[in-house]
Amino acid sequence: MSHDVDMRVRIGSLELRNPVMTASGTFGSGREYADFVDLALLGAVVTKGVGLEPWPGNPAPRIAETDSGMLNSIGLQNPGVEAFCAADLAWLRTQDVPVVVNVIGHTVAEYAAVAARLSREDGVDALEVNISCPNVDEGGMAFGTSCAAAAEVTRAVREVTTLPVIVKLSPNVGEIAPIARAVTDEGADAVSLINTLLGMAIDTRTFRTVLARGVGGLSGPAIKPVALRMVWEVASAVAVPIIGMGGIMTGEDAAEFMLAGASAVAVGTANFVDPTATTKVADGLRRFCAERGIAAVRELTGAART
Amino acid sequence: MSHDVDMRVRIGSLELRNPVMTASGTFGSGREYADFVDLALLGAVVTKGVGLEPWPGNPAPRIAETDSGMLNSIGLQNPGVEAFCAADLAWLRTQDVPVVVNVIGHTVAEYAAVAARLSREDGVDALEVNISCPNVDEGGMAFGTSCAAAAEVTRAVREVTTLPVIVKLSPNVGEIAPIARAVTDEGADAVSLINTLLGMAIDTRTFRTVLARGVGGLSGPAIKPVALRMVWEVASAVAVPIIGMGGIMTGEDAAEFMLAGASAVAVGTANFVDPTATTKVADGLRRFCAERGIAAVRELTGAART
Amino acid sequence: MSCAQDMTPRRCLERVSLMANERVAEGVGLAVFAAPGVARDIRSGQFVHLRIAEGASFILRRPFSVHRAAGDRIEVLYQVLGVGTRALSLAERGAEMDLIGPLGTGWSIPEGVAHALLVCGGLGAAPLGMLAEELAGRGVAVSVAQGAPTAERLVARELFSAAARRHEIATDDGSAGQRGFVTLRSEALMDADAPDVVYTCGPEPMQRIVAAQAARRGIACQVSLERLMACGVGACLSCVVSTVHGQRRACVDGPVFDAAEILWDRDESPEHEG
Amino acid sequence: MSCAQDMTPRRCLERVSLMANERVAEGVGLAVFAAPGVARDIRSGQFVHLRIAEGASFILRRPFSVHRAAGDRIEVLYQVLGVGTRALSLAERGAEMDLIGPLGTGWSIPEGVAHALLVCGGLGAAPLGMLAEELAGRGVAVSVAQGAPTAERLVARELFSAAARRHEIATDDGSAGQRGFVTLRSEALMDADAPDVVYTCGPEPMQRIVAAQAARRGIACQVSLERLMACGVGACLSCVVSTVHGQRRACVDGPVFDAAEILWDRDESPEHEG
Ligand SMILES: Cc1cc2nc3c(=O)[nH]c(=O)nc-3n(C[C@H](O)[C@H](O)[C@H](O)COP(=O)(O)OP(=O)(O)OC[C@H]3O[C@@H](n4cnc5c(N)ncnc54)[C@H](O)[C@@H]3O)c2cc1C
Ligand SMILES: Cc1cc2nc3c(=O)[nH]c(=O)nc-3n(C[C@H](O)[C@H](O)[C@H](O)COP(=O)(O)OP(=O)(O)OC[C@H]3O[C@@H](n4cnc5c(N)ncnc54)[C@H](O)[C@@H]3O)c2cc1C
Ligand SMILES: Cc1cc2nc3c(=O)[nH]c(=O)nc-3n(C[C@H](O)[C@H](O)[C@H](O)COP(=O)(O)O)c2cc1C
Ligand SMILES: Cc1cc2nc3c(=O)[nH]c(=O)nc-3n(C[C@H](O)[C@H](O)[C@H](O)COP(=O)(O)O)c2cc1C
Ligand code: FES
Ligand code: FES
Repeated sequence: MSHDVDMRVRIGSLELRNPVMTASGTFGSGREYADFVDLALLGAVVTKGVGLEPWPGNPAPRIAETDSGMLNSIGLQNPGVEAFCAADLAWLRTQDVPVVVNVIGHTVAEYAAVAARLSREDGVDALEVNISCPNVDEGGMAFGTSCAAAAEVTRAVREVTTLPVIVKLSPNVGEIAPIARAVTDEGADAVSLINTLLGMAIDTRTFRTVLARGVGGLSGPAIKPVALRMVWEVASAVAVPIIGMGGIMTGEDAAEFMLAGASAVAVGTANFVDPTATTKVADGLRRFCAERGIAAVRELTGAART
Repeated sequence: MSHDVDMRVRIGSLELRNPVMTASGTFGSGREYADFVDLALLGAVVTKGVGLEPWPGNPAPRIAETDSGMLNSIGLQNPGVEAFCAADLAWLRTQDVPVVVNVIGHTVAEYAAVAARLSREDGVDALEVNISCPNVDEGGMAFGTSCAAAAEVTRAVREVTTLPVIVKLSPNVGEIAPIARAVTDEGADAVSLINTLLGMAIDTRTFRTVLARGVGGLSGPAIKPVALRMVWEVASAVAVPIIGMGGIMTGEDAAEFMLAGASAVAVGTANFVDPTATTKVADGLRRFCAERGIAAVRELTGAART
Repeated sequence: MSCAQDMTPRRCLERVSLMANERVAEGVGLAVFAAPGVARDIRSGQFVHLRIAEGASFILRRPFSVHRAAGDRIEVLYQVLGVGTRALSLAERGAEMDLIGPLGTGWSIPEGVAHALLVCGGLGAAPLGMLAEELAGRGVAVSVAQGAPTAERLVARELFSAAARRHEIATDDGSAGQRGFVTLRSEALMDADAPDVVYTCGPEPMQRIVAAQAARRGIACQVSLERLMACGVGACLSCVVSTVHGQRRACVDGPVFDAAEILWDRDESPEHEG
Repeated sequence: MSCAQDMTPRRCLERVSLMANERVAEGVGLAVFAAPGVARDIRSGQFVHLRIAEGASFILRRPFSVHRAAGDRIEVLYQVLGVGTRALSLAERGAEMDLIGPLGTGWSIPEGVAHALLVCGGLGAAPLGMLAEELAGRGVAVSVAQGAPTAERLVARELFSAAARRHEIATDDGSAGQRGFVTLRSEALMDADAPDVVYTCGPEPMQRIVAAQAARRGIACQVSLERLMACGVGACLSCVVSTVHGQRRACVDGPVFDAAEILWDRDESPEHEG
């Protein structure tokens, strides 16, 4: 890179080396991709969702491929916060990268309990409160589709932690801006969006839904236009930083999200397509800026106009 | 076709030769595609949206391509109901195909006025009330995202016409089933879904939105999983027939929608990809049934299970 | 091919195969298709709507002018810009694609034209190829003013040189012909030749200047405009052009318009670079 | 290739090129890739996660067992099923793709094995190719029971015949070997040969029967299970297999499992036809 681009960005009190994070649930705890990616080159690793007790997840089949996208209904399978701290977090602490833990709960109290537990650990740099998983019946998306519930979860987490709190929003709503306002009013330091769009696929050989659970979450390039629109809407509604995601495959895609209003981005489904996607996106974003003489990547944030 | 498949389906009092209709706004008034498609082979032609007075539509650029989809912000450009009757409808009357007119309005009174006017014309077989266009500031989607407004428009149209009334629903809602119930409670004979998902694209060369209006409606294969899920949800919520659409490219796609609960389907963006898409979908659907020994296509409706 | 032959040129969906595909200038390819239906019916200035790839993540067709037609073949001159034209540039002899055509209005040649001026910028040369040959074949005196950024990006030089009595070139860097904009040459040729009609294609700002030059001299002028197109057949209203008659569709009411009808600068044309 | 060599087999992302690709049975192709990194490190029963096409509307990689590895080449035996394998079947010599590998556990060969039975149904033959050669090379007596719907769909016959002392075939229609299911042959061979270990791959119901046959006789049995896979590296939890130890991931904890650990019928395997 001939031009030197300042790639640092801030998400609340958290300073990131560059704006490219991993999207929760698509990168394990980082270890699974360590053969392919030097984690020190990432803005942050965002872990899969972590609950108070182990969650079994949904029956298989859990994924389906769709045009320019995929459906998943993993259902937040995780070993619970204790096992997470003992194994994943212990490993992540040895890595030179900020760690954001994605927090899930069946109840408001569970969200708070996980947040409190994690706040006592070293090596957690921020919490991402997942109120938007479409793949579980209780917990998850139900909290993210009403302003009151979203506010309540945020408040409960805010009360038990001094870590930066990022609230991850659901796109399965009529209007996303009011939800974003509701959680920032309760002290969320940032919002991340979008989680997956509820979708389904039917196997025309068997006349059954491809996913055992019926419906699942749509991710990948197919949803990028919806994600960009929501980032754009939220950017004009709240003052906190936005972490944008949904179909990011390249540095240009990341630039689109930043132009729409995001301060940082996350790469999800693209990891499955190319295990080195995160660092390619970061490189591409740096090149994007360098080629245009943009000195600091943060200048992109919100620069788009109609 | 070796096996004979009964392809007829009913949408309220309307009997269609087969379940394959055109999606409003993607097939003009049918005339534009007459070089490519024998309209007599279609279930119905659904016209573009028709308002009381001429609508100018939105500034250009009005479309953008996205992965496995496209955005449009045409903005319901139309010459008004009088010009429509004099030109498009007069031509359509000479064709051997049922005609469904897509009705739009800036106000409830305008919807009713267009519906009343069309009900006095020969050659209109049903009305599709479009309360779901994301591309206009007043009129359109605003009516389709609240149960009360959706009900009000339906009631007003229902009062002035004895034609079958199909209400076209917006996917840009948190839950679509309540809206479907609201319009069927007011006497809608059928619902059609989905209209386009609100999305956007940013030109990374110019830092401007690709669409002059900023946001637009996402259509094409990218949205099929979302459309199928909504058809599935609505099918378990209302008893009236459903016309399913969103990314249908092949007969198999059409079968997926019927399995999810649709009684008929509409082909939209696929017309742009292949001007003969409608008849190919109808042929494919017939073949799908024949190969499986399904005697009547209507047996597919709602046959999927998890 | 689902093309009926019961009446004068109907549009058809035609399966075509690539007979040749080569680079002819910097970033420009020439694709030759066996397309008997379209080759028979096409008129100069019309275009085809090409489906470059099936199963790709981009789904829309791409509109291309027919540069020349001979026998059962048509030639398309294309600039490699994005995902579609890149895929086209990689397609090999024998590749099968399909297209819709002939589409659009085409150039009109008024009765009794004795002298015509063709003004093209960059790939604007594409739709003017057939026209130049057709005019020359009818004995019309043809002048061509052609512009490009550099000599390496000039296309169809031989065609124009053969068909035209005068062929003047301008390049931004002076690497061929005059240094500067082609509108310098078009203005000079309007004065020198007093053409009966001016045909122009190229970047919209250039076309607008040429139209104004012609208007000032009372010369009829036809322009060929590009718009983003979905259907190509008049159904989707994505390709509108603002005219004195209201919104017209570039795909069926154009792409060739009478310059006097255009309300310039109301729309953004796809080449805009902000 | 982003493959580090500082430690024993790490997974790498490797750019590969197609050296040969031909139909070897009805609906089955054999693709040979130049893939030096994976070819060096792969063990029998492991797989690669192949990106068949870029720019296509399908985006996920496809998992394929490595059928054989020799020098810098690997062979993949694939059945043409859907959009991905169809694209693979159309790829020509010289085509470039990329893959991740070596992935998964691979077969394990217990110490002191004297006699091994391999039971394969259909494309279940794919991951057993390398194993058969490896066992034979180590002087283990190999028996193979191989099933397919018809003779035209039998694959790797020569490989198995060369490596095995006994190679018995069953086809549904009797067009080769015994008429009927391969599980008739596997049962007979277990009794005749008293193998120390059974390795099986094929449709899950078949594997389950083979596992039960082995269990009844107290013979160790390894199965290779297919699951829909997104990441292939253990991160996404899409490929879970229900086992006595809980949910295990087929991509990293498998695809080869000890048959005794599997809770059969808890999951739907991708071949299911309802
Ligand atoms: C009537 C007409 C005739 C044309 N004739 C020619 C020709 O002879 N030679 C030639 O090189 N080009 C021609 N063009 C422009 C050509 O269609 C575009 O360059 C091409 O579509 C770009 O596709 P892409 O996938 O490479 O670019 P992308 O930017 O990846 O395409 C994205 C989308 O934008 C559209 N698009 C991008 N640029 C243009 C443009 N300039 N005009 C219209 N749509 C655009 C594409 O069709 C596609 O829908 C013509 C356009 C029109 C409307
Ligand atoms: C560890 C492992 C090893 C395999 N080895 C081989 C092999 O050596 N030879 C071979 O022919 N096949 C093998 N398969 C199956 C092979 O991956 C699928 O046949 C292939 O992915 C089908 O892709 P498609 O695009 O043609 O089908 P599509 O049905 O269009 O694929 C749609 C999606 O479903 C997945 N999928 C479909 N069928 C299967 C399946 N049976 N197993 C897993 N995923 C599936 C695809 O990967 C894709 O994500 C293996 C599968 C696994 C898990
Ligand atoms: C397999 C899979 C698992 C996911 N698991 C989680 C999760 O545990 N928590 C969460 O907040 N989001 C989860 N997501 C959503 C992603 O983090 C991301 O919001 C979404 O996939 C959109 O980004 P993408 O299109 O880049 O994948 C998951 C997505 C996928 C595909
Ligand atoms: C260019 C374009 C114009 C449209 N115009 C209308 C319209 O006038 N009225 C309407 O109800 N829907 C309109 N739609 C929505 C379609 O009818 C359909 O609901 C949507 O595109 C999803 O189907 P598809 O994915 O098959 O295109 C339009 C869609 C497109 C792409
Ligand atoms: S491209 Fe559809 S109307 Fe012109
Ligand atoms: S495929 Fe992702 S965990 Fe196995």
